[in-house]
Amino acid sequence: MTGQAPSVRLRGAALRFGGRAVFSDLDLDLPAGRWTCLLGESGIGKTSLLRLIAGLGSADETRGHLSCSDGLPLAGRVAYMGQRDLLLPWTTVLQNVVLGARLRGGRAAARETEGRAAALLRAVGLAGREEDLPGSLSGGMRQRVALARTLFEDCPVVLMDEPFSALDAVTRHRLQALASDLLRGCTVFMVTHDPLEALRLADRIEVLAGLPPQLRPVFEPAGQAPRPLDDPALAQQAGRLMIVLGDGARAA
Amino acid sequence: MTGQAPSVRLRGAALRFGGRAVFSDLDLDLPAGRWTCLLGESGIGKTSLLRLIAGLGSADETRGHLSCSDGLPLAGRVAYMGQRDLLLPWTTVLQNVVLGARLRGGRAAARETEGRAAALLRAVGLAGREEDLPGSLSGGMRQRVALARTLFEDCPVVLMDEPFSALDAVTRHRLQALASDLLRGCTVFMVTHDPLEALRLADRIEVLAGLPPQLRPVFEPAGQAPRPLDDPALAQQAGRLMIVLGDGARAA
Amino acid sequence: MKLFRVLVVAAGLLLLWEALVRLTAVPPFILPGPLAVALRFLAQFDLLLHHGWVTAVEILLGLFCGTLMGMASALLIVASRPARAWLMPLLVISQALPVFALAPLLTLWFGYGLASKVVMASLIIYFPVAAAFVDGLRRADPGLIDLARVMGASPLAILLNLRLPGALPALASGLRVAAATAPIGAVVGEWVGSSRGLGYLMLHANARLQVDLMFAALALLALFSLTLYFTLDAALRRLTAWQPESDSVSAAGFSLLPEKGPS
Amino acid sequence: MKLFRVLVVAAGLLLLWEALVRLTAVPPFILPGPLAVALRFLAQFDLLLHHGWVTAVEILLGLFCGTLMGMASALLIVASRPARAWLMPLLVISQALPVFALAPLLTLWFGYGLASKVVMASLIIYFPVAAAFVDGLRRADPGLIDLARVMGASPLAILLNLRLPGALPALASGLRVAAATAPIGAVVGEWVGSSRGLGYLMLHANARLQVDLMFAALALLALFSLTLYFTLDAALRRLTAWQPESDSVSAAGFSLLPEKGPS
Amino acid sequence: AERMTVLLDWFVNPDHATLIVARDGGFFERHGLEVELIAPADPNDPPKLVAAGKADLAVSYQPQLHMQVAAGLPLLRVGTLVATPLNSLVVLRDGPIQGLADLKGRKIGFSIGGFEETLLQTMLGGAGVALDEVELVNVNFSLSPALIAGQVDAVIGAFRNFELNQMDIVGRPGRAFYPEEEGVPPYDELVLVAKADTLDRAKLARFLLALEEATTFLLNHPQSAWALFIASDKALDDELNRRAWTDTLPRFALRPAALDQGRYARFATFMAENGMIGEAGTVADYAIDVNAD
Ligand SMILES: Nc1ncnc2c1ncn2[C@@H]1O[C@H](COP(=O)(O)OP(=O)(O)OP(=O)(O)O)[C@@H](O)[C@H]1O
Ligand SMILES: Nc1ncnc2c1ncn2[C@@H]1O[C@H](COP(=O)(O)OP(=O)(O)OP(=O)(O)O)[C@@H](O)[C@H]1O
Ligand SMILES: [Mg+2]
Ligand SMILES: [Mg+2]
Repeated sequence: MTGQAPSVRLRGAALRFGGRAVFSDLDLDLPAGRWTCLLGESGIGKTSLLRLIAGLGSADETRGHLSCSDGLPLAGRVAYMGQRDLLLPWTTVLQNVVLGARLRGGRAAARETEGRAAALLRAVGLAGREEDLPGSLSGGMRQRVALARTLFEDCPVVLMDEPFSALDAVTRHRLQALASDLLRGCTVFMVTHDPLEALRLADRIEVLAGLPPQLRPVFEPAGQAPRPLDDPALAQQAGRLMIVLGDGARAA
Repeated sequence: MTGQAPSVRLRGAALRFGGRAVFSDLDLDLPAGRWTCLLGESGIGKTSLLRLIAGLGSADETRGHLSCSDGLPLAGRVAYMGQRDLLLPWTTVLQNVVLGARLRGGRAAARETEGRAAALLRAVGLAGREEDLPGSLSGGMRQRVALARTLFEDCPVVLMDEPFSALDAVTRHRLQALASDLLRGCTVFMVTHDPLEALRLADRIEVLAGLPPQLRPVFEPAGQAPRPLDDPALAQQAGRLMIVLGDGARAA
Repeated sequence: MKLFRVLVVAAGLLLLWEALVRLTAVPPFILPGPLAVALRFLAQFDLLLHHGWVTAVEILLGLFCGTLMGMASALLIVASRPARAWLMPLLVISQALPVFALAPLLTLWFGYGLASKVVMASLIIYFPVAAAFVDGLRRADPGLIDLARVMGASPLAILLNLRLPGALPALASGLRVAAATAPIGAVVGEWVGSSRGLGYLMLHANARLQVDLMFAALALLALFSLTLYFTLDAALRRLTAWQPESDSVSAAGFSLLPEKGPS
Repeated sequence: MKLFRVLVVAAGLLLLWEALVRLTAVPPFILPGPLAVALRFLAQFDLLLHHGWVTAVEILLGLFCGTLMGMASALLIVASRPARAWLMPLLVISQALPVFALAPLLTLWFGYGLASKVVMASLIIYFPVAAAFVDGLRRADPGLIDLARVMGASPLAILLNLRLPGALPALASGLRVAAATAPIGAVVGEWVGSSRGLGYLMLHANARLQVDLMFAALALLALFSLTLYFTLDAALRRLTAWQPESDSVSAAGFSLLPEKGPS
Repeated sequence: AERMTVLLDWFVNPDHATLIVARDGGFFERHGLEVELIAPADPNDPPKLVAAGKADLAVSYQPQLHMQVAAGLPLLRVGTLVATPLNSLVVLRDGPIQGLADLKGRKIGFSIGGFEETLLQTMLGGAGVALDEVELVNVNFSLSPALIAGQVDAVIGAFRNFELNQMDIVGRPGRAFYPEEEGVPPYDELVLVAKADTLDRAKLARFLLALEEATTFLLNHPQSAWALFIASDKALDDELNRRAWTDTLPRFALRPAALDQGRYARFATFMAENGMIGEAGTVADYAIDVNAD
């Protein structure tokens, strides 16, 4: 991560598709250099919120105020990993990872970064697959390429939408540690469905729940992420988190 | 489920993409009317194995012997839920659910089953979204439509590839119970990455691991699925399962 | 707004045309100025309408038959690999044969009336439609096809329920080309021999150096093409609305207001 | 195997042709039988080669220029919404104007040499290429575009790195149509004014009632089209190999052997 | 009334005046005929279609007739519309070409009819210019535009009653060189051909009689005939047609059915000598007088 990560502040966010409002008047703070996890029922608007922060609009109406602690605009220093893997089908795994460099600096700039990209691919367990097309990868492999691409971006603010959802428990555990390590100091906002994952990685956990959906800050897990999964405190917190999630579901 | 579910027996299964063999000489038994879960590292060949049983080939070489206990071919009585949701983008959620009826019996046959499809959509929490296009659904909602479509098929043999991966913990818990209920008596083969999910639903758990990948039957969890997640036996088994998975990963 | 834009385009075209005439000093018997053409258009409006009507009927019938034939061939080609191997070369050849070589043959078989023109127009649009549709049908998502196979669908059911809707966007591409090409098909068909229609009028006017009348007819023909194209375009857009499109402009990121003061 | 198929197709076509001639009793001065044409082809091979060479050059140049122009217009249209609003009608009109009406103008500007034929062939293939490419470019996955925007890519970088490769399959569709159409463009160009080329030879033979020579030239032209089409097709298939295609046949499920006895 | 289909050689123009007047003035009707006139776009097609039995009569050109019959088309000339050549070599009057000899090394445009090379060879040969000393360019329909725009120095295939007026109207008058004055035997420009093996002499005789009456009417009442002509198609009423009308009148065959055997034989010999046909043959093979027996 280059430079000091800012905190991000969203006020009065509202989003509407056709006649259906996803949420209205949400406030969110992403503390500088901390990892925030967002949980919530499927379809409640987590992806929409993430996209809104990333500056991506497909909704029919989008409102809100977004600012960074350093007063500069957020655009241009945020990495985004979508819920779909969004790999370019026509180019190799390696080229997919260096896509950002390529888009910003052209072919030459991308070539210089290929070493770093290859190292990242090794780190996510895809050594030897650099020259394969995405079409020949398994679902989890594709997700790992997308993760490598996001880590490659090296941005102070990182938005990730269920980045580990297609991975087996062991690989997931390992890549959580990797991400936690590489994104240390970044302002991270991650959507996840796995309470344990949130408890392992997050400095702060928010739950989007209710009707209309509201953000409820729930936890600020203690200790340094990544936390070990066999920590008894974590198991206990997981129970409490499940109850909050269950309540949210019942309220909706 | 209509009719008596057969057991499925696979012998000497082998699969190769180009120069890369995914696995060779795998033997698998899916006991009649029981739920078998398959775990394994990302990219090891779970999806490939599932597709092989479904009779879907995209590999350059596929070998093996497949038979059912009743001596009849498997084709035509198996439901398949892929790792991608595979919804038709041009038609409504409801029409996606009745796709099987439509493909086999035409428009009229599909219309007759719409009531059952709507009930299934309600059951997976998508009441009111019947007439929406898949493009306007969230990732988890799409997965739920695909699940509804699979349950709608009402087949004696069901193959599912990470059917709950995009769902939040609460919805996942609810839909696991739903599937377990609706698929009672079916021969089910499900790929999952979540050890707890496997322990909750499976009558038998297999792990694909090693190099070359081999199937290792690990568990036959006791009791009737769906098992409660707060069962202490389950937590203990989860620990053991993680160790097996970790071993497998280290071996590869 | 849209109408306004069309008018501006039209005005721009006319200006360009006038400029062309003036700057390149093209003699008027080769390219008359827009004013002369407009005057002729008004003066012989009845005549143009009379011939235009004939051509319009030919265009629409040609478009209809050509599209039907094209779609049928495409379905056949995709439905069976042998059909593809045998039909595709025929299709390509059908596109490559110049009309005038076939003209006597067509007149022999279809007579001097409407039929031979419709056949001509159909032949011309046949290939773009068939080729685009074949491509669309073959580009169906293999995952969907796999799913349908497991569901026990017959190849025909797969064709109708999966490949066909999925190929609509590609077919629409082909149809757009067809819509823009059909008028020239009809005009070339009139070349086969006729005594009515805009093509006839144009050749006739051309042979007599009534170049302004010829360009008036040409303008009417262009108008037909545009109307046909944009009508069909609008209809096709509605049919393929499920297909995500990304304009460089329309799908642009919105920007949230930066927060002003504490809220 | 492939060559074998082509040969069988050719033989089939000839048989069809012969059958047509016999069954419909077309007089030989309207449609000669394949044997007469083949004999003439061999007898006048040098002449055909001489004219065919001219036409081949026109076709290739026309294809090249038309594709270039079509792609450039498409990029422009997609790159900016105003360009789209203004250029699209022009494009449609360009397609709808019959060449013969413009021919005097074109020959005035480009002479009777190579240039005017290349211009005409280009004009004819311009629209299919541009239209298909525009459609392909606009159908880029919005998710990819969004991703690129977040990455801070300029619209140009998005165009070149995302839209363009993604549009290759659609462009390929357009190019296939263009390849099959380009020969007719060149021939029409020759027909409007020339002293060499297959189009000229055909007119000439036609006027002299050397119908078998005309059909020999036609056969050569068809051969050009086929060669061009299938060469381009093969090349394009390689370029768009990443695109999943699903033949009804090739993507068929395999079937595992049922187990025989205990293993 | 008996139906007859007549294919013209080209779009309706004053060359077809006698046919139009015969149709619209009721001359055919009076002889129990209902005649349909159809204009093709390619003058080469009508004879083929008549030979294939798709029409009763076609308007064609005498030089083409010889070639068609030589090529085996079952055709017979049964009547004449225009009894002199119309074809001519045209240059700009104020251009650099004063005589045929000046054409050496120049560009000559032509509209492919199949006969132009022989014409040129004969005409230029008389002026001491060989055919390969000029450059021939096919300009298809654009004979006068190509000449006026200076893209070619001369055009062959221009009709003296037509292209000359056309050029005059746009202010670039031309000068014509007439084939029959430059060594080409005179011939009938426009003839009527019918399918040889299904000839209905009696019907054709009636047709030609009506045509003859129409021709007489045309000569006697040029104004009423013109009114009939332009009434058939509004687009015909323009300056060019008016002028062409006057220039064409004296060239119509007054006796459409009459056949000058010697003249046809002379022309056939000319064609054979120039290699356009194998041998001259006998007149009866390609032309008849339907009234003879
Ligand atoms: N179409 C293909 N072409 C080439 N290789 C392929 C193709 N499909 C799969 N493979 C390879 O086969 C292996 C197994 O893939 P498979 O999809 O079965 O893995 P998986 O166990 O389902 O993984 P995941 O948990 O990530 O979904 C992988 O190495 C993959 O790269
Ligand atoms: N393009 C769209 N058009 C219409 N509605 C949309 C669109 N995209 C999302 N929605 C709606 O917005 C709501 C929120 O969707 P979103 O994708 O943000 O959910 P999510 O919380 O990310 O769910 P999941 O956990 O399933 O991914 C859903 O009800 C969805 O149907
Ligand atoms: Mg989401
Ligand atoms: Mg998988």
